Amino acid sequence: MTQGGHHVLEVDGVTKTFPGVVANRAVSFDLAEGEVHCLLGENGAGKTTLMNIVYGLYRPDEGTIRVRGREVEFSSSADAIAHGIGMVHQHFQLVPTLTVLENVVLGAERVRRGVLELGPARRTLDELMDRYGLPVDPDALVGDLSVGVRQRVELLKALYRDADVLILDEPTAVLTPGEVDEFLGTVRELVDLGKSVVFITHKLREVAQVADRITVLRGGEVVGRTTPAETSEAELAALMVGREVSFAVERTEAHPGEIALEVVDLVVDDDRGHRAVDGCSFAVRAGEIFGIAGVEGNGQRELVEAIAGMRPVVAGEVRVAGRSVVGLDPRRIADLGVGHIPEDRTRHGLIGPFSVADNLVLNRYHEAPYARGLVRDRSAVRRHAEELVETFDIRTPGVDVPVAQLSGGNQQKVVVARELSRPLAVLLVAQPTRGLDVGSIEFIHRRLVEMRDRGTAVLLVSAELDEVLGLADTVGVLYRGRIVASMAAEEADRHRIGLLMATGSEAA
Amino acid sequence: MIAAVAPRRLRLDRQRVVGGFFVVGGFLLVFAVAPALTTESKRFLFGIGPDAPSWTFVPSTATLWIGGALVLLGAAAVGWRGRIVQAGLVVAGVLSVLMILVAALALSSNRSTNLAPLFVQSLRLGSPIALGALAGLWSERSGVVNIGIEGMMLAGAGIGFVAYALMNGGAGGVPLYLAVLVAVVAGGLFAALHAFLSITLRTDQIVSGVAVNLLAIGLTSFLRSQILVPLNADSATTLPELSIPILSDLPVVGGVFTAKPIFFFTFFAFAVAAFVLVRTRWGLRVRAVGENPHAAETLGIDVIRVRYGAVILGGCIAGLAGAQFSLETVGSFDDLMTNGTGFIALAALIFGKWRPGPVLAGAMFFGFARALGVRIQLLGVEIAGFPLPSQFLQAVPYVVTIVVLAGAIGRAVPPAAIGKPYRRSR
Amino acid sequence: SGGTTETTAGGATETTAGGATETTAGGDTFITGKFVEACEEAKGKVQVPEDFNIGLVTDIGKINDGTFNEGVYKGFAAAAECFGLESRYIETASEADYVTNLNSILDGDPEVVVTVGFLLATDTLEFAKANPDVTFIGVDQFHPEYPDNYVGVLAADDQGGCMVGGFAGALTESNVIGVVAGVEAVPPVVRFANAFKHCAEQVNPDVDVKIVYHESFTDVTGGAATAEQMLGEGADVIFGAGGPTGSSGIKTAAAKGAWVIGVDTDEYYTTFEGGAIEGADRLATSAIKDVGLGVFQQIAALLSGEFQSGIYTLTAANGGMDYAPFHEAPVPEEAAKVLEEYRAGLADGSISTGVDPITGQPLEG
Amino acid sequence: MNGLPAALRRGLAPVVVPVLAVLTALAVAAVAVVVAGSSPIVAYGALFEGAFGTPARIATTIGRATPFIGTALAMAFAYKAGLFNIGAEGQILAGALLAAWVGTWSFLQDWSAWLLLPIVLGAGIVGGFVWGIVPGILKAKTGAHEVITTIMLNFVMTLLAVWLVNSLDPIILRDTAVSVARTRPLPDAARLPELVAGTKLHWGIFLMLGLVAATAWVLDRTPFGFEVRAVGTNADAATYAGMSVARITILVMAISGAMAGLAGAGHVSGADGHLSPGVFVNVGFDAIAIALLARANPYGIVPAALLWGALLSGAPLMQQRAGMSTDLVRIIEAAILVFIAGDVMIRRLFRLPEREEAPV
Ligand SMILES: Nc1ncnc2c1ncn2[C@@H]1O[C@H](COP(=O)(O)OP(=O)(O)OP(=O)(O)O)[C@@H](O)[C@H]1O
Ligand SMILES: Nc1ncnc2c1ncn2[C@@H]1O[C@H](COP(=O)(O)OP(=O)(O)OP(=O)(O)O)[C@@H](O)[C@H]1O
Ligand SMILES: [Mg+2]
Ligand SMILES: [Mg+2]
Repeated sequence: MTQGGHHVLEVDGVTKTFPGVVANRAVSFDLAEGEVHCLLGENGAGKTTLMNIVYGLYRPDEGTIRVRGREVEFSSSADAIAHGIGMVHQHFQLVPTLTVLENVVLGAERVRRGVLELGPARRTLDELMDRYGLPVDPDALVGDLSVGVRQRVELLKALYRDADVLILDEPTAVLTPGEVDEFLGTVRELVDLGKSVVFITHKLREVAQVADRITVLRGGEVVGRTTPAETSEAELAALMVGREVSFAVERTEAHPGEIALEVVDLVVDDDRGHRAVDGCSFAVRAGEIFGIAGVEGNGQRELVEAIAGMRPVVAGEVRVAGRSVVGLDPRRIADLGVGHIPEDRTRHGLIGPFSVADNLVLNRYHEAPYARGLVRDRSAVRRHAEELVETFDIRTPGVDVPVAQLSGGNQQKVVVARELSRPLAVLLVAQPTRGLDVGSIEFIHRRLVEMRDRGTAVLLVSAELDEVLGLADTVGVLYRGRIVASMAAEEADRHRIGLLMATGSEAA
Repeated sequence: MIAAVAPRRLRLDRQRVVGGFFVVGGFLLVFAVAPALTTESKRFLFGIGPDAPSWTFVPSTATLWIGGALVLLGAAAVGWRGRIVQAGLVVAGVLSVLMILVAALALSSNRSTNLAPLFVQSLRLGSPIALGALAGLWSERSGVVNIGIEGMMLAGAGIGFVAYALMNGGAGGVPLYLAVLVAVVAGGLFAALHAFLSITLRTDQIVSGVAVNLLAIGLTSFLRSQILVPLNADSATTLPELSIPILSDLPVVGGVFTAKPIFFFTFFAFAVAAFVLVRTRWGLRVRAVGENPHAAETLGIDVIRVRYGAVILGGCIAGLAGAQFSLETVGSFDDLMTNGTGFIALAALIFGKWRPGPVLAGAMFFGFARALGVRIQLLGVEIAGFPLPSQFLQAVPYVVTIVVLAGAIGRAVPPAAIGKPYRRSR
Repeated sequence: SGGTTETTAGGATETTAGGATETTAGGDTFITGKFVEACEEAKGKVQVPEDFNIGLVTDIGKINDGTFNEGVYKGFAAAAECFGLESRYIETASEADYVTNLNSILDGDPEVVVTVGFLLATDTLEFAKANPDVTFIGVDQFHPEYPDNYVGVLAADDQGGCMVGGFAGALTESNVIGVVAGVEAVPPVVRFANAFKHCAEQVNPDVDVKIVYHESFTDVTGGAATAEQMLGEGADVIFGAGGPTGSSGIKTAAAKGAWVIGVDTDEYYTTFEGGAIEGADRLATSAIKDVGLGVFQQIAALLSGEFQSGIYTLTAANGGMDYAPFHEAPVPEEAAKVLEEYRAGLADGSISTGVDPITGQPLEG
Repeated sequence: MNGLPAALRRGLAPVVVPVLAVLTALAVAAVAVVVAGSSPIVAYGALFEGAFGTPARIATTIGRATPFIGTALAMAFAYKAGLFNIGAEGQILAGALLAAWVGTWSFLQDWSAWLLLPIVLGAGIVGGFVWGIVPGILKAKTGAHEVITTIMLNFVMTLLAVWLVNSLDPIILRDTAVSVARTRPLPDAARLPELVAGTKLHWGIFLMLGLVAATAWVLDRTPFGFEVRAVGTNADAATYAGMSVARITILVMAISGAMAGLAGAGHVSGADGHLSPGVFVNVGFDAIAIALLARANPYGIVPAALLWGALLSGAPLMQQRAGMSTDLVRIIEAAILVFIAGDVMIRRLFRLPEREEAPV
């Protein structure tokens, strides 16, 4: 391991196209031994694609890859693993029904005549957990673990395979600020122990903390190579999006009115029957944005779904304008003026093969003017769609194309347009900008503030703490299914909220 | 903490419904059925001969007891929850089965009936169902729906027998075992077609299964008329019966241990499957690709190969199940001779929630339901002077399936990736 | 015409291009067993007109399904061979196709159409009325009245069942007898089973006859398991009356040492492969019903001008219902005597089968 | 094909691909014909002539296809909602049984056709509806998988029908005037008129075509159809949008059953005038194959059902002429299904453009 100064990984002129998109165009990139190289870029810039190529999941259309100076051609990730490359994927690649140990050994099993030898594997795993400070219960089912712990499992998987090139694709996206610091510490430690790390993120703060070198991608091309010392956050941001970016959301002071949404001692179970929301209480006033901060997996999804009527309420009360909505179905709740931008747009918010126009009336297809008696008025639906495409600047070839053909940001705009195009008393918004680029984020943020200003009570749930802090008038912290603290936005600072998110209390 | 949450209203969950069912049934037994049954004593035998163990009872009295027990156990399930209550429901289920036997004997002119063969034959009838279900288990745990089990079984039965007839005209010996091997391969080939269509071409897996079924029906009857009929292959020597020493001499259960090889193999195959699934590399990979193929791919696992392997292994097992019809049981092949066993196997698979132990139990339960229907016919049960129509008794396994599927089993969660064509990232 | 069969002088059958009749391989002949004699006898009397051709429509199933259709087909094919007739057949796949198949068979301008099975009864009747020039032979088809060109060939299955039933009553020592029966919805099965039971009880009042019907004629695992349950209840004689289901039952029971009785054909040659199969010595006899012979005789009668419309029943009296030889089975003399007594009694009408000859339901009293 | 503009080729593909699949299937099955020692030309010629050779034969083919249209439509409609209704066989029988029974109620016998026909057909709808709603309710309320419950209900209905029609003690539905086990004949006023005398082609074909058009219209043009498709494509999004997946599941299964039931009643009233319990054997599986062949498109079902009807009604002549039994038809059917299902093969073989994902 003494190739000092040598590049452990070199990517040279890689191009990769998908139908309709050039994800990588003549990208060159290298990783020196013992460094952390940050790969930066906005959504869709091609970061993941590039790393998937390095990891053998995709085959490049053009270009070469060298590992420790030797040109390689991977036909599957097994080859990459064999060359000492490990990858922690942006979306966890874990099998929820298997145990931690099984997930870790999967694909790299030690066997005697085909029979698993889990004993030695367990010892190796224990050792790794000790060495890198990544404690996990090896026999727990992964499906039962919190997101932060799953992140650890992902890392352990790579380490178990003796990877000395580690690709970490947005590993911090789901962590609390405290966890992020800890994780970045772990990364430095890995480097000290001789590993080389590609670190993908859009969070500029992290870049400054860990990077030795930085490469910025935009639209599939390398637009900059630099080091933290030579640059600033603002410069990096401009490089990423190709223009100046304002980080703050412009907004005026809120004028809260009556309580529009009230949640009292709510109890809700998750899909597997475990308690997810456990005695949650809060109230949102008309004309304010109530932001819920919290680490993913603390009941956010169940909370929103229960309010929207998509999930049974085990106990407690939900009132909209003073009226209980417990036990009502989603349509009745929507009829009371509750809009809902769901967390997972492809699963809940849209029907992929249906047209843009149909998706824009997904919850009002049965009402006039979209239906007259027994018959749908498709021209009314189209007119409505054309209007919204115009006002919400949805980039689509037409209102009749399947919504699945739109880009992620534009799909999200379809959902937003649909929900915001009618008068609402309450708007439930979950992760509204996940996976979107800066331009779309700005647009959606502006729309949410507009709704607030028109007197809608907005409940905003987001894993992006910056988003919550930037938009909310009141911030609540959700921890293990209950609001452990709520405060006016002015009183909320990152450190305090981070502590609450991680521990549920301010006493560290 | 759970108890502290006062329910809004008494929720009619599954446990309460089932419990209520037992309460009502129990009362009916006590007040309506028991008085109508004979007070003449009857006897359950467990074996043939005078020294076979037996149980003598008076049907009306036995019914009173069973009915009372059902009321108590059912009421407990309505009022309380917890493990003991659930165990009580299982006991109630067993008592209901006992009640059916008591009533059947009471309504028959027979004084006694021998229950030992009832249980032995339940296993016999359950065995092909179990093998079929195991075929489905492998395929579906790897994420490929398999509605073509029936066709793969039929292919095994037909092609295996054709091979046997061609080799030495059905006179037993080594060719018989070779023919079983051919049946296994035939099942595997049909499974390979299913795999090719559904994995490689990413056809809807149900469509592909239907195609496999149709093809097996057409091809086997074609082969029969082209080959078996000209050969005059009516009947052949079947696989020999084996006795497991000592065990087969046991009272009551001894009968189970004298049987034919594929029957024995069924249990062995399940034990192996349970082991392989949990304890081997391949089993781990099958489980992984059935739940999250993409994750498996990122670890360098060839998802497509694992799925092919699992589907084809399943097909081989289905082929063996087919051989159980043609080469083990009867020594001939007739069109459509698997008679829908593959579909019942599918039900058993869902029944057992895709886990080897429960799947085996489920298959045997179907076997029991069929054997029970036969037993009731055997006893010549009459209700109010009318014999029970044979069609009713033949429907017993199907009705039982529906009731159990809807009532006792609950929502079975299949492997997460099942039915979804997998596209390798490229 | 493409696809017909002509008989050459030697009696061997050749198939012309696209041949319709699949004769058995290697120039096998259909004129075996009883047909040899029947053919000899008939040949002298008949005169075969030019272009005489005959057709057959099966019930659901094939001409070689090993049961009913096959039995009829053999007689039909033997007649074609014996008299040098052109023959064609159509195998029915679904009840929905009966009419189509009858239309298609008439397409070949046949002089005689044989239809198999009670399900075709009404359609055959209609076609007979509509086609007075064609003679229809309907196997197992009963009507109160027949047109002049239609004969229903019935089998007194009840007599066959009764014959071997009485025999079984004499054969049993445990006084428990099992009937592994086919599908209850098919009348011949019921006729066999119920008459079997009635006559067994006549011979042996203490006997308990257990009848179990099945969902299909090819439920071989079911048939075997049923037979074993019967043995477990003490049965020592098993009568298999239901195609492969029944055969599977008797094969299993015979291997376990019980007496077994076959049905339709002499199962010594089919199920027990002429003694090659374990338990062949336990096959006491089979209740033979020779529908094929009936069909042969009707065709012969037509050619010799002796045809009579109406009902022609295969009975013990005309040899259409009979029992098979014992072959290897050491049948007790006593029982053998009862069997012959019953055959003779049924033949001369002194013994009643105790069931309705059409529906097979037990007669009152 | 390669000369055509890409757009046209893509537009034609839905028609061209099935046609090519059928032709390829026939070519593959020709191997079996040769193996059996016969000539594919003679065999297929006879098959074609048997299906379409004379007006009466064409009528028979259409008549044979008539119940397939209803049952395949039932299957396809459920498929649109993401449900796999394997129960058409039980449902058609349930409908036929109820129609055959109601039609023979003595007090109805003198009623006019205007009243009686709707009653009999309505009875068929009710019968199928009931046999369809049961698995729907089970699925929606208990999660019991509809594939299993419908298969089981097929077995149960088959046995029930056999018992009801066969039973002599007691006599339930059996017509004792004939030796065949079947229900008593319907009065003339309860009969759908024949279209071509002596064939089984009757007015029911228009009923079925109407049903096809109605189904297509409902799916395409009504809020309910929108809901059905939404539930079938993305049940989570449908729930989110305020649709009740449980309600739609139940309703769709019931309507699906009713369609099959109507087909059954139509057959009883039009083709036979009575019910023989074995008449619909295999219809269920044929329906699945036909619906899949048509990619669950209601209009596509008509040609697919006609193809099936043609294969089955041409088979007898093929057997007469070429000695090929209906096994061959089954093999052809399976091959068609394989090539339709795996249409990637056909597209590669004939260099057609690849299909975009998600056929339904
Ligand atoms: N499998 C695929 N098929 C088609 N297009 C793809 C595929 N994967 C990625 N793309 C497209 O390629 C481009 C680059 O995507 P990539 O996932 O590499 O971006 P990224 O930089 O990782 O973005 P993010 O920050 O959102 O993770 C995007 O336009 C994306 O939609
Ligand atoms: N998995 C995929 N398969 C096929 N096409 C894809 C896939 N992912 C993305 N695309 C296509 O790639 C294009 C870009 O998609 P992507 O979601 O990355 O957009 P984007 O650049 O992030 O834009 P936006 O800012 O609107 O999210 C879209 O036209 C989309 O149709
Ligand atoms: Mg990415
Ligand atoms: Mg994007």
